[in-house]
Amino acid sequence: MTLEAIMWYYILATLMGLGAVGLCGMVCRPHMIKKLLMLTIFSDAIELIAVLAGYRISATQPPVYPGGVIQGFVFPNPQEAANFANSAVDPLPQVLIVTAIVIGLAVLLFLATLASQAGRKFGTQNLNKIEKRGE
Amino acid sequence: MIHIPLLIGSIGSTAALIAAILAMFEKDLLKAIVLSGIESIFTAFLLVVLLAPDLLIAYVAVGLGINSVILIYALLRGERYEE
Amino acid sequence: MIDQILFWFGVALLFMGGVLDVIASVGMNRFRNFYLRLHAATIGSIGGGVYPLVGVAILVLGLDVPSTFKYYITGSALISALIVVLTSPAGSHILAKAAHKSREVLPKPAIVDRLKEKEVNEE
Amino acid sequence: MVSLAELNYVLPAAISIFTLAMVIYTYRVMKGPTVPDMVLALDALTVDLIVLFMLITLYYGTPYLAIGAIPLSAWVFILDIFVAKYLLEAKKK
Repeated sequence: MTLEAIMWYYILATLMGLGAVGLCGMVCRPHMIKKLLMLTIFSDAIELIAVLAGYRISATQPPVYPGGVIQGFVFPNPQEAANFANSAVDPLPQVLIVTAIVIGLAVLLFLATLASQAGRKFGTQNLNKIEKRGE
Repeated sequence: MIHIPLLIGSIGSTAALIAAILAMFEKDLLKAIVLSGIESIFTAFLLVVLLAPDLLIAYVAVGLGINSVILIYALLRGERYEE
Repeated sequence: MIDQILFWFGVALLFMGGVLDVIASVGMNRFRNFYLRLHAATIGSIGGGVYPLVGVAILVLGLDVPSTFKYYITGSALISALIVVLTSPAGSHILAKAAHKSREVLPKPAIVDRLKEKEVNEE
Repeated sequence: MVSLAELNYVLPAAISIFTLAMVIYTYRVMKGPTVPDMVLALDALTVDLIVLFMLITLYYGTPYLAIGAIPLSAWVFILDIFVAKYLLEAKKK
């Protein structure tokens, strides 16, 4: 196993640990804001794992074709297109993750509004104290 | 010749993991929000290293600025310390 | 000839920024108080951020690359440097004022504190 | 004209210097006794990140990665303003 492969698996292992920390903190911490914080960390870890799955060590450019608007609109011939596809990373996971970031923002905004209203009504945002208050 | 992006990528992911663990065991919520800021910064760093520029623009606008602001604004209604 | 001068001038500016950045980060760990660390933060953001950005903007002008690449990098580096110069002092000042006014950080070895006396007199 | 291959002697040293500074700043953010210390070190960390964007762009030799530097430099000091607002509001209550 080469050195690059070892470092690639090390990054994958630390990102999985990041997701595990996010999930654990989301379940077993009582404060509402701490739960929301761990939710953002968990979604970050999932995005990074998906982007890492599409990375190649031999790649040298992002999946944007360098013709287009800047250098005049030219269509590539098949040889140039094949060269570009060999030297770019995989674009499919990145396209999937762009929607996940925006939807994560909407979910966080809704849950933060609920937490703010709970704090205004009960005077605290700790779930253990709210449970004791109802008895 | 070692591959430089994977080297600095492994340093960044290690720092993000340590920051997340510290943020989980922190009792002061304002400190925990600032500690999750480190995690966001190293996530943006990893997105640059892994060659995803369009994803980077969306993440910088959303994850680095607006998430912390929303959480601080929601924390104003409640209490700062967690028992 | 002019390309060599531009390239090596940019490299010198880049490495001067790197050395200033390491000095600022060590100073951030060595100072004892929050109000002393403001000094290190100023060096870290102006000396360690703006000088290397201007250095990269000058360095690219001497390279043998297509002109779209060259002016793209130069423009984005100069705009980033301008924004950092404008917003960094404002952020440091508002943070220092809030930390003093809310009694979050007390200036520990202080002989006289005129700002606190002024607030007490107004109330 | 200076060729692009001549940067290979310069860039690894510059990238390693700035990464070392980032790691030392990270130690202060994790340790810092009060909240304003941590926010102050976080700002310097973000300014370092902008420089590293430019260096990684030069390393790969593609212009599209540099576009993230401008929104990042505009969003650096948003956390200062809201932490200051939180400290002043929490004192008033």
